[in-house]
Amino acid sequence: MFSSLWWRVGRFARTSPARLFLLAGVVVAGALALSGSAAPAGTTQPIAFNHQVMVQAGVQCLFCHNDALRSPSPGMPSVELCMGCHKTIGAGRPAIKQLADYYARGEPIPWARVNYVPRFVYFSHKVHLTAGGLNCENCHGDVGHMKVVEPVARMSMGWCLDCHSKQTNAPQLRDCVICHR
Amino acid sequence: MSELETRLLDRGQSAAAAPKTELPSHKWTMLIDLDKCTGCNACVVACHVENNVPIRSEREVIRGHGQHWIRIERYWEGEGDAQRATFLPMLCQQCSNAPCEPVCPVYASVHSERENLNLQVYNRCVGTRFCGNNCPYRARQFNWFAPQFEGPITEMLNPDVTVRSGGVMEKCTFCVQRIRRVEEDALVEGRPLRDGEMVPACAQTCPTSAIVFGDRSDPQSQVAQRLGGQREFQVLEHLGTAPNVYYLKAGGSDGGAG
Amino acid sequence: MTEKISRRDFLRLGAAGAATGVLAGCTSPRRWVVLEPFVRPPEQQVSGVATWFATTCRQCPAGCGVIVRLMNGRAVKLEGNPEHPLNRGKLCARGQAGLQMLYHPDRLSGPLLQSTRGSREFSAIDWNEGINRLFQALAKAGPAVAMLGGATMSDHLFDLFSKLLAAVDAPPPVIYDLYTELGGYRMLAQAMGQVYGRAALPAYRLAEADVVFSFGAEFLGTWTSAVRYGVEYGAFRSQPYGKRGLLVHFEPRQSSTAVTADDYVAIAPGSEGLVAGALLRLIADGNLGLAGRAESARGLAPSLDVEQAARECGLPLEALQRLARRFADAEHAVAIPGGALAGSSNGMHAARAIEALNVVSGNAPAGVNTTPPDLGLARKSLNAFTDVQSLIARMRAGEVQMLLIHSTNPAYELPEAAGFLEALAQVPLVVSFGAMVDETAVWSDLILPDRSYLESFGYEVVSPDFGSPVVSSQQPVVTPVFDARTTGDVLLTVARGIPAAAAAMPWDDEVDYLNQMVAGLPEAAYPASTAEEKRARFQQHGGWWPAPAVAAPTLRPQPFTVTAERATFDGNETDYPYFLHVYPSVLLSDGRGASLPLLQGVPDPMTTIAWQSWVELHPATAERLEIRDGDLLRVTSPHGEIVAAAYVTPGIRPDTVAIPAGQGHQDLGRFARDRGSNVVQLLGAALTDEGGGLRWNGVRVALARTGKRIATASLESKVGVTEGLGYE
Amino acid sequence: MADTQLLGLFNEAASTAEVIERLRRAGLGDEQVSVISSVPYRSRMLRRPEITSRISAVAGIGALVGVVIGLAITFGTYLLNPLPVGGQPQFPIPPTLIVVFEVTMLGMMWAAFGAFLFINRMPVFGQPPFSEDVVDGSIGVLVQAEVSRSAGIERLLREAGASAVERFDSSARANNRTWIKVMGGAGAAVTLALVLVSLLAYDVIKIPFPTNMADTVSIAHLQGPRLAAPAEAVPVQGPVFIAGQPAVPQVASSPSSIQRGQVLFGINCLMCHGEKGQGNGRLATYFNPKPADLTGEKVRAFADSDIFLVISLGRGQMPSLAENLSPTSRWDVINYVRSLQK
Amino acid sequence: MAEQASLESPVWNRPLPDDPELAAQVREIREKHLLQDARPPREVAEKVLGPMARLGRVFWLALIVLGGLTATWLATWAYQAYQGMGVTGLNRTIMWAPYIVNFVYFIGIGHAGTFISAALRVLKFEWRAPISRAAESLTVFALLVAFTMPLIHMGRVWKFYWMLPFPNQRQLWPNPRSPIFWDMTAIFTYLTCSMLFMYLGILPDIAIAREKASGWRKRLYTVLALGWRGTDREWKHLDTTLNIFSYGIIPVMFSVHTVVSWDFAMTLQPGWNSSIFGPYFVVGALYSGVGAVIIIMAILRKALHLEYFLREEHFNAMGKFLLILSFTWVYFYFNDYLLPWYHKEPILTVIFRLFTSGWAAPLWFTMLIANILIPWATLWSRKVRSSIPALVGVALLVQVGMYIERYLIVAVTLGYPELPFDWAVYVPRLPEILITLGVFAFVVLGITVLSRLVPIIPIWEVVEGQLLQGTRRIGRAIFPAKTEAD
Repeated sequence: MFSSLWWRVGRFARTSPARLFLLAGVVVAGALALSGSAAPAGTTQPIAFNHQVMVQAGVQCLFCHNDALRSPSPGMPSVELCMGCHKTIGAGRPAIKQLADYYARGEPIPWARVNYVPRFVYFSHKVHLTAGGLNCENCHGDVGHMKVVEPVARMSMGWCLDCHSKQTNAPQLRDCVICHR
Repeated sequence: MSELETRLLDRGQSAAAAPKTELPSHKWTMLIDLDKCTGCNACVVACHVENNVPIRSEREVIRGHGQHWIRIERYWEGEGDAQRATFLPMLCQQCSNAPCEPVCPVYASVHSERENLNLQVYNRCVGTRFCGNNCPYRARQFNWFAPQFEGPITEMLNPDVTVRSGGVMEKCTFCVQRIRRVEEDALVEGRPLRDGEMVPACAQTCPTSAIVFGDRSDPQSQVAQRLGGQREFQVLEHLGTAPNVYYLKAGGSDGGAG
Repeated sequence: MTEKISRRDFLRLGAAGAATGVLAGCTSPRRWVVLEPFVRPPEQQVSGVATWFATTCRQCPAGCGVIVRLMNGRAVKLEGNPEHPLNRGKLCARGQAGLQMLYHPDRLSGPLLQSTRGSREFSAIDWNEGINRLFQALAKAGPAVAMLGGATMSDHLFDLFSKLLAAVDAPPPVIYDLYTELGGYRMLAQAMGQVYGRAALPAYRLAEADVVFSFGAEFLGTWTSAVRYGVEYGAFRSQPYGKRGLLVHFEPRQSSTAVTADDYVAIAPGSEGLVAGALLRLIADGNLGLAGRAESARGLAPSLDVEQAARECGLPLEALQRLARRFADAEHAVAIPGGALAGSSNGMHAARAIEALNVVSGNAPAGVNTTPPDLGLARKSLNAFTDVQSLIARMRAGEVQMLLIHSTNPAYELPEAAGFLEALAQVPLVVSFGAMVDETAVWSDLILPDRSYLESFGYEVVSPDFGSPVVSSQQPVVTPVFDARTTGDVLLTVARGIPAAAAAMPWDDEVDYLNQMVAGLPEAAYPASTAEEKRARFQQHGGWWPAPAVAAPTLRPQPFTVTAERATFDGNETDYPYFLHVYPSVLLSDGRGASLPLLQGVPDPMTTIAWQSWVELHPATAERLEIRDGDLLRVTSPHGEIVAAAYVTPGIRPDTVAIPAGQGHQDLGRFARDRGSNVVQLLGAALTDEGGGLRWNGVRVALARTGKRIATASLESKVGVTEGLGYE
Repeated sequence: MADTQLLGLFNEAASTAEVIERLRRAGLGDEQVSVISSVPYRSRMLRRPEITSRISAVAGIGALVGVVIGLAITFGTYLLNPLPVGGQPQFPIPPTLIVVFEVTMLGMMWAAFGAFLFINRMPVFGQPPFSEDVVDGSIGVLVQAEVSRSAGIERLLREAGASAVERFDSSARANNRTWIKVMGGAGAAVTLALVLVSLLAYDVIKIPFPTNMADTVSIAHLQGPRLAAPAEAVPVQGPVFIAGQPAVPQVASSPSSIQRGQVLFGINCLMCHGEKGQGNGRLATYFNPKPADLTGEKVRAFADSDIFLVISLGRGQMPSLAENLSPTSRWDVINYVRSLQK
Repeated sequence: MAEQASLESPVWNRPLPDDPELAAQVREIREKHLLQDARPPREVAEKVLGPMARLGRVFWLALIVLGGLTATWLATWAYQAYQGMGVTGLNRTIMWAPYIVNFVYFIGIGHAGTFISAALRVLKFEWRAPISRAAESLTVFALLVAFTMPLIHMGRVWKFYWMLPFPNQRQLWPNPRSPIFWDMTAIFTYLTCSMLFMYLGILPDIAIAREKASGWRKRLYTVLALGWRGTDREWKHLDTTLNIFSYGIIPVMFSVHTVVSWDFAMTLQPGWNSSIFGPYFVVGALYSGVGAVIIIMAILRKALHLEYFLREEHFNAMGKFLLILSFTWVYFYFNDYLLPWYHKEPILTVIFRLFTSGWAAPLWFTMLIANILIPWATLWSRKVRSSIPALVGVALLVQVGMYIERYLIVAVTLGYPELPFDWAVYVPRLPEILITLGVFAFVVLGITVLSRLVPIIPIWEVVEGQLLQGTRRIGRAIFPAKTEAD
C-alpha cells in the first residue's frame, strides 16, 4: 500500500520540477507543523488559568511565583496558596471549582510547562531579577494581557547570547560556564 | 537572602538596568599535600556523588572503561622489599594552556576567562575524543556507554549537574556548579566572594585536609598563602600545560625521616 | 492523553528506541513536562534551593556527624557536620556513599514472610500482620528470647531492645559483628580496663604527638574512628610549631596507613607485642631517652632476649634500637595498639605491652570513655566472641524460642566453625530487621525491614570520643523512600501489649522517647532553655556536646604486668606455608559496604581493583608458585577453602598472604551477590588467650593454582606501575 | 533565418585542413565551421585559428573568492565566539592559513569546472549532431549555414573528398525537456535539503535523541512527585517555631530591613491590605469582613510574635504566607508594618 | 629514409618497412609499447567498451560478496551508534584506534590516483595514459571511505553537522584551530576536486560510449556526456581545465596528508609530536597508494581483459616507482626513529623498546620486512617488476606493511602516555574488525561497479598518445620516437 503511495508521489514529483518544489514545500510545512513550536501550550493546561485576570486584579507575579527572587526556579504556587484567596474569591466559578476539587483530593495540579529550556541550561531567575536587573516581562512578555500564556521567545542559545553579549561592562557573561555545567 | 531584596530595592522596580559591577574573575587553584594524602578514597566517592559520575560495572572496568573524575594513582618507589607505595591523586589539572582545548572541533572543551577553568560543555560534545588523547594526564573520561542509574538511585542525582549521556566526554570541573552557586549568591548579595566559601566536594570531605582549594588571585586566600613552598611541584610541568593544580611532595619539613 | 505522560515516562519513551524518539521528537518536549506544585507547602523549603539537615552517619560505629543536602526533597549529598566535635566536617568514603543505603534499588518495602528458611521465597505481608506476628511470638516465647545486634545499631535502639528483653526477663542483647571484631574494639576496651581501669575504646590524640608508633592500627583506613584520625593525622603532619610528626607503622602488609607512614616496618604477623616488649626492654636496658623514661620502662619491660625477638619479628636489631631511641627521645610519643592484635592469640599481651609504651612516654590516650555517666543515656557495650558462642550454645540447646537480629549479618560474618546456622535451625522463629535481604535474612522467618539511618530518629553516644563527650543526633531527613518502619516504633508498639514492657517503655513512639532522653541532657554548647527547644536544637546542631569541651580526665595507669607471648597459629608450617592476613577493606569494611555500587566500583587504594576480591602475594611467592595476576587460587586453611584471584604486590611480606574481608556475598542485593569470595570461611572458631576474642589473625594457609584466570578489574596499568618495560 | 548544419566526414587531418581552407575561401567564417574529433587535434594541424581559453582567468577569480570565504569562516568564528582555547591568541594565524589555503584551492577548481561547463554551453542532455564515424577516427567538419546555401556547401564538402555528409536541422540540437527534468530535479533536491538543514539548525525541528541531555533522569525543580522533608526534622538553619515559645525577632528593625519589608509588603500584602496598610487593597472588596487595618489599634496591640504567627499560619480569611516569606523576610515585613503604624 | 610519425596516413594503418629485419624490430617495438601499437579507434574503443558491457558470473558473485560485506559494515555502524562506542576495544587511554588507522590508511591510498594522473600528466609521461583513470577511481573511493571514518568513530555521530560552519541558533561555529576542522576542509577539497578531475577526463570517452552503447546505457551516457561532441573548442577548453586541475590538485594532495599527520603531531602524545610527521606521512601515503594502484591495475586487467592496454612496460614502471618511494619512506622513517634512539628520553625509550623488544616487536618487524626488506630485495630486478603476479605480491605486502605501520603509530603508541599509571594495550573487537573489512570491500566494490559503468581506460588519451608516437631509424636500428605536437 505504502509502495503504491510512494510510486504515486514519485510520479507526481517526476512530472515537473515545479511540482517537485511544491512537494518539498509540503514536506517542510509538515515538519514545521509537527515540530510543535506553533502549537499553543496553554491548551493543554489542566485548569483554564487566566493570567490576565490575576494581573489586572493587582496580584504581583512574585506573589504566586514566589521563589523567583530567592531561587533559580520561579516556583509554582502551592494549591493551598491558590485556595488561600479562592476559598472566598470567585468560589462559584467552574475553574475555581476544579481547583477546589484538586485541593479536596489533595492532588497537585499538573500544570503544563510553557517556557522550556533544556536541562543542560542552568538559568537562574534569582540572578536575572536582582543582579541582572531584568523584570519578568523582559523574557516572558506581557503576561498581563495574555488569557492563555504563550512563550514570546524561542529560548534558544542565540536568543540568550543576544543579551549576554551586549553586556559590555561584563564581557565574561559569554563564558560557557555561565549557563552550562 | 535578605540582602537580596536590598539589591532589588536599589534598582527600584525599573526594568533592565544592566548589572552595575564588573564581574570579578578568579584563579581557582587546588593544592594537594601528598604528605597528608592517605589514599582513603573519600574524595573519589564524594566526587562521584556530587557530580553524578556513573559507577561502571565490573565488565566495563575490566575493559578499561572505568570512570572517575578524581582517582588515586598508586605508584611504587624504591627497590625490592624496600618498595613503598605512594599515592598521587590525579584529576583534571585545569591547565592554563590546556592541550585538550584547541583540538576540539566544536568548542566543547573551552577555557573560561572568568573562572580560569578548563570547561567541558557536555551538550556540545560530539565525542571525537581528541581532547582525551591530547590530555597527558588522561584526566578526561569518556562515556563509552550511556550511564545506568538503577531504580531510586536516580533520586540522589545532583540536579545542579547535567547527567551526561553516552558518547560524551567529561572530566573534573572543580565542582563548577558549586563555584557558580556561591558566585551567584555573592553577586545577588552584592559582596565579594569569601575565601573558603567555595569548596569542591573532594576538598570538603578530605579528612586530613590534604586538598586545599581557593582563589589564587586573592593574596589572603589559604591557597595563595601556601603556594611557592619548597615541596611544591606540578605533574608533567615540563610539558608547559601550566596546570592550576599544585602538589606538595611527601616528606615534609624535616625531610620525612625514614 | 499526551499530557498524562509524565516527564520520566517521556524519557523512557525517548530511551525506548530511535523510532519512538523521533516520533516524540517532532514536537518539543515541553508538551510532556509537568510542573507540579505542592498541595500544602512545607515550611523552609524553596524549590531549587538546598536545605541542609544534620544527622549521624551509621556506616560504621564511630558516629560521625553528617549534614545532608536536600534538593527538591531528595537527599543528594552527604557532608561532614562542621559543628560536630568528632569529625569536624569531614567524612570518609563509606560515609559519602551512605546515600545509596537510602536509595538502594534492592531495599525491602514492607515486611516479608519466608515459609521455608533459605528458600528465598518471601511473601509480602502488611505491617500490622508483621508486628502482630512479632508480638504473638514474643508473648509466647517469654524469657526464651535472644537478640543479636551489630555495633552500627544506634544506642537508642539498643536501649529499647534491652528494655524490651529485660521486661520479659530475657538475657540482654548480644552486640557483636565482624567489623568491631576486626577493629579489636572489645579487646582494646578490655586492655584499657586492665591498664587504666576504664574499659572503653581508647582514642589517641595524634595532633599533639610528635612520634607515633602504630602497631597494626589501620587508623587511616578503617580502625575505630577513621575520619577523626584522619583529621588528627592532618594536624599531626603540619603541626603549629612547624614540627612534622614521625609515624612508624608495624604491619605485615602495606596498608594505606603503612604507605603514609614515614617508617614502615614489615613485621611478622602476631609479633606486635614482641616488638613493643623489645622496645621497652631496649629503653630500659639502654637507659634511653628523656629523663624518667628508662625508669618507668624498667618497671614494665618484659623479660626477653632482644636479639631473638628482633629475629622473630623479622627486622634487624639496629632498626629496633633506632626505633627505641626515637620513641624514648620524643616528648609526645604515642603507641597505638591496632585492631590486628585482637585476632592474634597474644592480643591482650601485645595490647598491654603497647599501652606500656604509652605509660613510659607518659601519654595516656585521651578520652577513654569521657562521657559522664550521669547523662542517663544507655550505650552499647560490645560483647566478646565467647558471648556469641554461649548464645549459639543456648540456641543449639533449644533454649531460644525466638531470635531477633538487627544490623548484623552473622550468617556471613561468623566462621562456619562457630556453627551458627546449625544452631539457628533449632530456633523456632528468627526475626530479621535488615533493610535488605542479607545472608541472615535468608535464614530467618520474618523480616521487618528497618528504615535507613537517614529516615529514622535516634541518638548515638560517640565512642571513642576524643576527650569531649558527644551525643550525636539522628533524625529523618527525607520522606521514607520505601514502606519500611523504624524498629524503634515497632518495638514500642509491641511493648504496649506486654504489661511489663509497657511499664518499662511508656513512650508512644520513638520521637517521644527521644524527647525524654534529650530533655535529660545537661547544658550544651548551644543555648537551649525548654525541653522542646533542647530537642529542636539537638536535631538542628546534630547532637549534644558540652562547651567548652571538658578537659579529659587524665588516666592513671594501674599496676599491670607486661609479658611477651608468642602468637600461635592454626595449621603447621609445612602444609600451610603462609600466614593469612585478614583485613577489613577500606571501602567495603567488613562486607556491609558490598551492597553499594559506590563502594564496589571505586578502586581499592592499594590494588586499584574494583568489584572483585583478591589475594595479595609477594612477587617472590608468585614467582615460586608461577602465579600471575588474575590467576584463580585455591586458598586452603585448616578450617576451609576459598577461591580468589591473585594480585602480586611488593607491599607484603613473602611469608604472608593478605585477603580483604567484604566480598563473597550470596545475598545483600544485586551489587554484592556472587562477587569474589568471603575470607571468613578460612577462619576457625578458636579463641584468643585472654578476653575470649575470635582468633581470626592466627591462621596459616596454603595456595594452589586452579588453572583458571579472570581479568582483573583494576584501574592501574600493572605494566606501567609495577612491572615496567625493562628500562629504568 | 532557418539554419541547418552539415557534417562532412574526412578520415585524416590533411584533407580536413584542406576543406577548412576551401570553406574559408567560400566565405564561411571560422565561427560557422567547427571540427569534431574523438581525439584532440591541435588547431595548427587543421589550419584553424588559435583558440584562447578564458577558463584560467575564471579559475583565478574563483581562487580569490576562496580566499575571502576562508577568511570569513575563520575570522568569522574568532569574532563570533571569542572563546579562549589552550592559551592561544584570539586570532591565531597558522590555523587560519591552513584553512584559507584549502578553501582557496577549492574555489579555484570549482570555478574552473563551472567555467568549463559554461563556456561549452554544457550540460546538454541529448544527442548532439554527431556521427559514429567520428568515434571511429574520422574527423568531422560541421558547417552551420542557411538552408539556401546548404546544397552548395554539401557539394563543396563532397568535392573535397568527404566520405559522407550528414545534415541536421538545428531543432534536433538540444533536448530541453530532459534538461529541465534533470536540472529541475537536482535543484529541487538541493533546496529541499537546504531547507531541512536550516530547520534543524534553528531548532524549528528538534529531534530529542536520548543522548541530547535536554531532559535527564535527575529530579528537576518543580518536578513531581514533590517531596517535602519530614515534618519533625529540623534543618540546620534552625526551627521556625518552637512549641510553647514566642517567636523571637531574627531581624532588628533597621532602615534597610524596613526597605526590604516595603518591597515584600508590596509583593505579598499590598493587594489586600492596601498601600498604607489600611486594609483597602484592590482585593479587599472581595473579603468580608474586610482585611485588617494594619495601622489600626487592633494590630498595634499585637505583639510582634503574634503578627509573625498570623503571617506564618494565616488567620480567618487571611491565608498563610509561609510559602511566600522566609522567616527572616517575615520579620522585615513586620518591621515595615510597624513603621507604617508610626 | 626515416619513417616519421606522419599525419599523412592514419597511424593505425602505417605499413611495416619492407626490410624483414627492420619489420621485425618494428613489430617488437609495437608489441612492447602500447602507444606504438596503434589500432583503428573503432577497435580500441571496442577493446574497452566490449568487456565493460559483458557482466559475467564472476562479476555478479563479486558484487554479492562485496555488497554483503559493505552491508555488514553499515549494520555494524548502526549497532555501534546505538550501543555506544564501548562495543569497540577502545579504553580510557587509547581513545583512538581502529577507525583512525583506517582513516590514515585510506587517505594514503587516495594519494596515488592524483599523483599518477595529475603529476605524471604535468610531467608529460604519456605511458601513464591507460593507468590514470583506474588510479583516479581508487582515489575517489578511498577518500569516500576515509571521509566516513572520523564519523564512525564519533561518540554522537548524529551531531556531526556541528563540525560544519553554517549559521545556526547557537551562534556557534566550529573551531578553526582544531586539526579535525583542517581535516574536514582539506579532505572535502581533495575529494570533490578529485571527483571533478576524474569526470572531466571521462567526458570524451562517455561521448564515445554514447555512440556505441544502446538501451539504458545509451540513455545514461547521453545524460552523463553533457552533450560533449569534441569540437576543437571543447578540446581546447578541456585541455586548459585539466591543466588547472593538475596544477591545483597536487599541492592539495600534499596538504591533505600533512594535515592528517598534524592530527597526531599537534598532540602531546610522546611518539606523535614530531615535526617530521608531515613529509613522512605524505611519502608513506604515496608508497601505499602506488602499491594499491598496481593491485587494482592487475585486477582490472584480468577482469576486463585489458591485456592490450596494460602491458609489461606499465607494471615495470610502477614497480620502479614503488622502489623509489620505498627508499624515500625509509629515509623519513629512519629520521623518526633516530631521535628516541639517540637521546634517551624515558617515555620515548619505552615506546622504542616496545617496538624493538616489547610485545609489539612482531608487528614492527613484520612491518619492516614488508615495507623494506622484500621490496628492496625484489624490485631491483626487471624480471620481478615485469612479472605481474610477483609485483602484485610485493604490492600486497607493502599494503600490509603500511597498515601495520599506521596501526603501530595510532593504536600502539597511543597506549603509552607520560604517566605509566595509564598505560594500556588496545585489542580489536568484532565491531571494528567487521567495519574495517566492510570498508575495504566497499572500495573494491566501488571500483568494480564503476569500471562497468564508465570506460576505465581513457580511450581518447590512448589514441591521442598513439597519434603522436612513431618510430625512427638510425642506421639499422629502429627506436620509438615521439612527436612534440605542441
